[in-house]
Amino acid sequence: MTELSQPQPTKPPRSQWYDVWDQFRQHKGAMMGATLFFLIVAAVYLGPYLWDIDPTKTAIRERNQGPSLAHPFGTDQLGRDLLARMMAGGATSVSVGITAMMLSLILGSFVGVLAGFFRKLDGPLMRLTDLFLALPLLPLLLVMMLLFREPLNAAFGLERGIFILIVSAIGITSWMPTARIVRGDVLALKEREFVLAARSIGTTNTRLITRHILPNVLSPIMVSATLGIATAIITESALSFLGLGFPPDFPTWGRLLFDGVDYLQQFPERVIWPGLAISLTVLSVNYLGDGLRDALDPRIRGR
Amino acid sequence: ERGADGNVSIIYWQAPSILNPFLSGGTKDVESASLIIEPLARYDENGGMVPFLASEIPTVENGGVSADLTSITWKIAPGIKWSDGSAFTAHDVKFTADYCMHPEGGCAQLTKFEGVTSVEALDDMTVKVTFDKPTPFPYGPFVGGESPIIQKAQFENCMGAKAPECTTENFGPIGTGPFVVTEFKPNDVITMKANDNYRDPNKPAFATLTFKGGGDATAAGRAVMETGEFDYAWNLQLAPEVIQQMQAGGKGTPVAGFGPLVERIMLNQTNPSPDLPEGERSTAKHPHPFLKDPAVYKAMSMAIDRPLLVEIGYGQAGKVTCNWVPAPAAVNSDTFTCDTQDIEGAKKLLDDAGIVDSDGDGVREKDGVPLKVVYQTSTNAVRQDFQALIKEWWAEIGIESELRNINASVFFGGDPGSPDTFQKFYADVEMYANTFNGTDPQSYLANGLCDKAPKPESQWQGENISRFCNEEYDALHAELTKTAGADARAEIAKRLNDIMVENGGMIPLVHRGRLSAHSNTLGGVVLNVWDSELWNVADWYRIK
Amino acid sequence: MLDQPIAQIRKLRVEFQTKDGPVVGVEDVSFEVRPGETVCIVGESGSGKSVSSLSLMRLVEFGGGDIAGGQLLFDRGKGGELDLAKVDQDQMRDIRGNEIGMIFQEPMTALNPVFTVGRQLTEGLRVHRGLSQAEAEKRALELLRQVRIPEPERRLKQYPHELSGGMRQRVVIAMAMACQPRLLIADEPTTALDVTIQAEILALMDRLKRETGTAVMFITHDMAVVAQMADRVVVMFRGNKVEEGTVEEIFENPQHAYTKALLAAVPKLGEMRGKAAPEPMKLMGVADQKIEPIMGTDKPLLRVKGLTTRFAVKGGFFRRTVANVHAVEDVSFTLNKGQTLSLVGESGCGKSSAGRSILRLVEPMAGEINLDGVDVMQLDQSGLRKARLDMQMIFQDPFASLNPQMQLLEQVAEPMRNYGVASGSELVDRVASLFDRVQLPRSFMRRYPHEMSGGQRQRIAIARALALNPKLIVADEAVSALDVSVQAQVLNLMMELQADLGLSYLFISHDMAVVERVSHNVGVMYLGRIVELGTREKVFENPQHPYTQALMKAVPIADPRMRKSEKDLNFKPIPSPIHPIGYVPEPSRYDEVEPGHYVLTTDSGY
Amino acid sequence: MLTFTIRRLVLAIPTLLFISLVIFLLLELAPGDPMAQVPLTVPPEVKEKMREALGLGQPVHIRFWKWIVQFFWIEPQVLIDHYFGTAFSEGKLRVISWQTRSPVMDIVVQRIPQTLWVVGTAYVVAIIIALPIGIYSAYRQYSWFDQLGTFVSMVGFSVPPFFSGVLVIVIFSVQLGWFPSIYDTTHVVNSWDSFVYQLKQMIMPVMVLALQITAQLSRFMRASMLDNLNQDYVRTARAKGLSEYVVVMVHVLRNSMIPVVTVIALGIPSIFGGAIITEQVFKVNGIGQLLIGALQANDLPMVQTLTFIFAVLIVLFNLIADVLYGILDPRIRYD
Ligand SMILES: Nc1ncnc2c1ncn2[C@@H]1O[C@H](COP(=O)(O)OP(=O)(O)OP(=O)(O)O)[C@@H](O)[C@H]1O
Ligand SMILES: Nc1ncnc2c1ncn2[C@@H]1O[C@H](COP(=O)(O)OP(=O)(O)OP(=O)(O)O)[C@@H](O)[C@H]1O
Ligand SMILES: [Mg+2]
Ligand SMILES: [Mg+2]
Repeated sequence: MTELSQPQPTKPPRSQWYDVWDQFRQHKGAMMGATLFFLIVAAVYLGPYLWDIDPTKTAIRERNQGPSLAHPFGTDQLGRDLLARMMAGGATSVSVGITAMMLSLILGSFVGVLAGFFRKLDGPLMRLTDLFLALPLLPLLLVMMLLFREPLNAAFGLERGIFILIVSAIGITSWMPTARIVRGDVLALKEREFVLAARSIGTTNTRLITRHILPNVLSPIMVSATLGIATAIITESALSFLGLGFPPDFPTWGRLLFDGVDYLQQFPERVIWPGLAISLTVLSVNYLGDGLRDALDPRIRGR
Repeated sequence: ERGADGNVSIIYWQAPSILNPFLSGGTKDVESASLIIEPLARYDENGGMVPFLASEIPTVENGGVSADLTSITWKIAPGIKWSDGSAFTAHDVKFTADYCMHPEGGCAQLTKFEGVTSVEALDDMTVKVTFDKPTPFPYGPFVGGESPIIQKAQFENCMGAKAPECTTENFGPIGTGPFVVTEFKPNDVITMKANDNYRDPNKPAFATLTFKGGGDATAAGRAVMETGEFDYAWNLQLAPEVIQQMQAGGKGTPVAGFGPLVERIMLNQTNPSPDLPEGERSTAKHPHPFLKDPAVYKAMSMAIDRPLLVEIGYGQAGKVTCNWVPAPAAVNSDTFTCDTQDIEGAKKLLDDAGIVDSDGDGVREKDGVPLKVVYQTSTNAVRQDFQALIKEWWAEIGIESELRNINASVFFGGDPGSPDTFQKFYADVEMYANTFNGTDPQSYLANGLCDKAPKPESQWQGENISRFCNEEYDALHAELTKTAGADARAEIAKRLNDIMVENGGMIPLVHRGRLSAHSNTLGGVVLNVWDSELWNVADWYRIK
Repeated sequence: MLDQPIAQIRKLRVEFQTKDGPVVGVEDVSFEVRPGETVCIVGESGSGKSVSSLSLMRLVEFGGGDIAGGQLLFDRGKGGELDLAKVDQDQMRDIRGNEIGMIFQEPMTALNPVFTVGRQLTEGLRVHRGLSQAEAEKRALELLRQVRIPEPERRLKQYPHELSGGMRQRVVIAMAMACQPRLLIADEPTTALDVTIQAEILALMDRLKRETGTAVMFITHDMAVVAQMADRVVVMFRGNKVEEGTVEEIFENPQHAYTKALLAAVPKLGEMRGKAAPEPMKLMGVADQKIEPIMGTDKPLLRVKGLTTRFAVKGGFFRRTVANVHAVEDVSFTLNKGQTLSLVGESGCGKSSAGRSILRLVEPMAGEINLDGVDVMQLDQSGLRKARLDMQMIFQDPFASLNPQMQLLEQVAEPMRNYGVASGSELVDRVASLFDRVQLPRSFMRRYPHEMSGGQRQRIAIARALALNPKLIVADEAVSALDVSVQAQVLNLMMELQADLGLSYLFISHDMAVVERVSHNVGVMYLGRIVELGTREKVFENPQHPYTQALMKAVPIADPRMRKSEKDLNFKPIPSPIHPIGYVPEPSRYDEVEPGHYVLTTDSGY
Repeated sequence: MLTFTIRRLVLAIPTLLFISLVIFLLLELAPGDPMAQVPLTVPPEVKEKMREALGLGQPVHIRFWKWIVQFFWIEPQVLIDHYFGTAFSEGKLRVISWQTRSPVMDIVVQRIPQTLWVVGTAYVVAIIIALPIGIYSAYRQYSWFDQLGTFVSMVGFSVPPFFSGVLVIVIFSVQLGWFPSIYDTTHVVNSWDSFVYQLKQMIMPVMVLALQITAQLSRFMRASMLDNLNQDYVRTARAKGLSEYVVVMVHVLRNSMIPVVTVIALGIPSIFGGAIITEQVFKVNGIGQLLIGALQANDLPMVQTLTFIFAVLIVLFNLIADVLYGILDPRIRYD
């Protein structure tokens, strides 16, 4: 009769995250995206240790050069090394992307979880979300720039100050979709029996949120996270275009691209490098997000 | 022959928002309006005056200016008609003055009427302007693009507080110029057609005119020189390489002209230290700890490679200058030379003055105060490039600089509450450009007078940005205000310029010109920096 | 009609390509369906029933499956025999819906939510029969009449969500029957439905089969349904056919071990007749099983009086409460220590709400709840938290009631952590002994819920409920989602625990046979009220309330010789439990028909 | 549904008033100066006079109240006057722009056509392209078409328009000379040739914009299709013997369109809002350019009014999206 007994799962015990990773590995695009993204991140953060030319060092006699051995990416109109500037700019852009994304994610998840979990807060918080959605991004940014620039500069120094400002500007104006998604998911989760079960075994609200709700809304959060990085990088470059972003002497990819656009015809590489960097990052992050979405969706993972 | 050449199209990358120059000081507005309304006289490309609606330029010699220099009498040329067919009279001129001088009107060109006590129409063709004191240069009112004549019949009900409500009038003034407005889309585009009642029956050559605004200088330059979509593009502040590239497009030609615009570094004569209590920062109470030392500011100036700055930032549209007032040519002093960089000389100068690096950190100290400067300017790509270069040069001679750049609308915004305005000057040095209108520098030179320094009591208003204060200078300027005769005035002006530069009020960097481009098929363009660029649009024609 | 089979499945093998390599859905299955006969395919979940039927429709391909071997011979009548495994999809389209109709398991999702019933019904007709819109509508109406939907004209214009589950399933059946297929495949058509509706649907299918002579391939895992419907039975086990025969043969003389085990695990209504107390089931393959009745005690543990729970329906301009759902209405009962009280009734009658109200997981509006001397209704939040030490809950869906992101160890340890009962290695030890208790290997402690089968998960849920040594466990449909064999194991486990630990259960279920097996006392609920309450034998053997009687009649019995006929069934649609604000229902009054047997005399709405 | 709509509309009023206050205060706090663009040659005293003429001297709350009255009371009267030839608004002060000294609403009305033409067309083009791509990508998930579609849409998403815009200008205007690089807002379509010219000048901005919108919409469509393709009702439809075309294009599409349509509706305010960067690059002086210009010139009444109009549109289209959802999905009922 032994063959009639319940088949025991034969696979070795492994965590759900292993499964996610397993599924993720299957996704070619995602793997490529992840690899590329980590390469880019490594290049911009570790690159300066290998390529130690100061990105602000001008060398007037070597200006406007094309790619060469001494300057693989060429030099700009002041003879600054473009590779070094790309790395410095990338460090800013990627940091802006990641930090702004984190900020918007934290804000969005916080509001979303609270709104979804506590019925009383739902109305007010969702009104607040609507309000932010309806608030025009540009004036808001402008005002923030102008209002907080000085105090932040004073408190954190020039570069860190403007960095904080831009990051919070982007973060504060982009958390709303995350909040909505998270709220929707939390509302659905709240109706799931395991939440009721947890409550029946005396789990407090805080624990309920941290142990039961949050881990389960992680997948939409992760997906908006990856997309958030991409949008933040693009928003930063758009801000640079409108003259609201980092000042011209502070390289970011968006800034470099914008500065290079005028030279599109003579020195196309000046546009190509930052353009390529932005596109590749966004692309890689998007693919990463796509893969994550598939890997985190149990319906797809099951197949 | 009028209207024979079809359409001419002009692009300004700043779009005009109103066609009444009295309600907006913007160059775009003044110049677009100059196609329609005209002053009694204009400056020509050399800064000389030419009569437009007047029959001649009044001078002391021809009796147009009274001997005591307190009044000027203009004679209007006969036969001039408004575009609606009515006659142009002295009453219109007088009305214009009343309109601008109305206390509630917020007239942007009020300076033109400074010192005017009355404007009277002596008869239909004669108008007399009286000043409150002898005015050796009485050509403020009604001369140049900023001070055109508007029609009394049209604007009669738009005086004072009503001025902004007269949208139709402000958007379509009736004028005497070669064109009349057919449609005005604010901040976008103006379409015009030839004025049927223009005084010269053969002009303008173009039947219609399109004046497009908006975008950026690159696009404007491209549209004229590369794609040939437009005939004239204004003020192409672009990197020299870009201009070259565009010129290679073969459809248009850049032209440059030089007015008195100078990019300079202002040296704060007072102490901007944040340690000082608010209200005393950057005021005459505390002199600057080292910037007043001739060795320091001279060394700072010597360390700068001006030809390189010109090459990088302005190309064709810039010249090296050591002067505050480099134009018109008559007032351009030749006392100083500064077109070679001299780092070694600068170092020596400092060493000799005993300003040396005593603690080995690479920064020199004067009386224990390290030579660290905060160097601010408005946010603008060329200025940031300049900042980067100058910072390095100064670093070479042992002066450390901290760079700051501030959004232009705040920097020049004049908000007394903001710490970032160029007037408040909460920095050691700051860089920007300034100029003056017309050809007479008297009021511009007044910017060096002690009592014009911005201070808290005056809500930080005042044009003496560097808080320069020199008795000799003040006295000499007083003399200027009383001196008539062009040569004598020019002589004083040069000396004033020299005092300012010699005493470290500023470090002039680049004499900036204006670079515009016109299509190769557009004839008759004469670039004029003393007046509206479009001053002679009536003479433009199509090269066939 | 000759005895030429309509469909013959020969040596069917279906594979799925997954990332872990090919998975075999069906390994080797052969059987045939003859005209006018009903072949039931039974087997536990995952045994390949659905895959076989989908293969016949050539729909497996759309789910990623691949017919790797075998033949699917289909007799097209005049057109001769055709191997469906070989034809192309174009030709298949001609057959699908036209010659073979299919009814799916989930009536809730099988219909497209955005099209009207009429549109979905006529679609097939217009494709296969080339009918005009008007003709198709006429035929659709006829079909709806055939499946006995009330007010068929109106239904045509309604959307699926406006119909009840039963009605929707009728629409699906009508859809499958539209083109008078020669073969009808019904894949668990009644699993998702209530007993009463199930009975109706079964009767309906039976009648349609008789009237039209269609052959039916009926897939189910419910042996009682098989007994009710089948002419012949095919038993499947892990992708293989293990046995085939007529219903009587299978039920009375099963050959294969699996069939025997399956039949042993089915609780049959009436099995407990004459027994005083519930006792565990006799299971196949379990050695030294001790089967002893569980007596419990007479000391009351839980006393509920006048429990009323209402949910507000908000509406109008200011989102004020405009009406109430009277989910639980004046319910009173007493549960003794060590005993089981069952609440039965149809979906939506308020069973779960009653259970949750007792734990105050939903706030009751009125009533008294006394748990071992503690007045639960009066407790504040912290008191309530403490009181929950004594009362725990097991939920219906073992898939939903465990947090998918937490290890089992954590899940079972959580209640102890919450109350600080134990920590560190002591905690792990206690979890381990709980695993032993519910007969799960300790090695599972580090697993995640998705790595467990349904039965194992439900054991985890039980272990979690036991963690705090409660006195009362509310088991809300604790076994409804499980396969029969697993269900039997879990039931036995629960009873065993009751015998050992003296637990009391409030057992909530809609399955009469299961309830008969486990309860000491039974309450039958209808529209929020208990309509009949008494000891198990009194309620089951002498049902007094008309609703109880109807319910008893509807339950299919796992014995082919006790089939019910359509005329036995008599159901009225359930009235709405929503009443406008200010509606005051009558209090529940009971008539004690015999000692300990109460019947509601107030109007119950039935 | 009707009460739902009305309730939402009524609720929107305080929200919008609050938003307008927030915008006003924000702008008030911004340290810009409307006189910043006036050349340095104009002395401060004169600037001060000009400021006063703009009414900047008054306290904040009075200015806010004035704006409220002007916007909500006088502007509607102007509208009525315009359509019915009445004279309610005569002599009353409208919201006046500081830059142009003309009524803000007149300029807005003037700008709407070009914005609608360009941004609207781009939106329509994007929808027309994106939907089929999304549908086919989902239907053939992981096929080369899907991979290519994913790649292209992500590239489209990742290229900032100030780059792609200038690139197409350099290629198509400068090098090839096919299209004008500067949009002519005065162009009137009255003949075939002028229509062709209009097309020519629209092609590049529309292309650049549509690329971005397509990228996002097609991803949305694809996801929504994928969600629905695995649903049970699809299997039912197939079991009825319907052709694949009908199954996908009727059954699945109709369901998938529900979220997509609302997304499209939510995007409509951005059409009116213009595409700031693209408008800037191609000199389509539309609403977006108006806003950025007003911001740079610190023309507060203009910025205030424009941003408030956007807020109204966003709130309105949120509502429309919700209502649409209810209409498209018979399961949703709003009470
Ligand atoms: N799309 C699929 N991909 C992979 N494997 C599948 C797929 N569909 C079914 N299977 C596998 O095929 C086997 C048979 O599944 P099938 O759906 O036929 O079971 P069933 O008997 O109908 O069960 P239930 O009673 O739960 O409906 C199972 O092991 C299942 O895991
Ligand atoms: N949270 C709620 N809000 C509003 N109404 C509810 C809520 N929960 C349940 N109801 C309603 O209360 C009534 C009783 O529901 P309950 O879940 O108790 O029924 P049940 O007998 O457990 O049904 P099932 O067998 O389907 O689980 C139903 O009409 C249901 O729609
Ligand atoms: Mg199945
Ligand atoms: Mg229930």
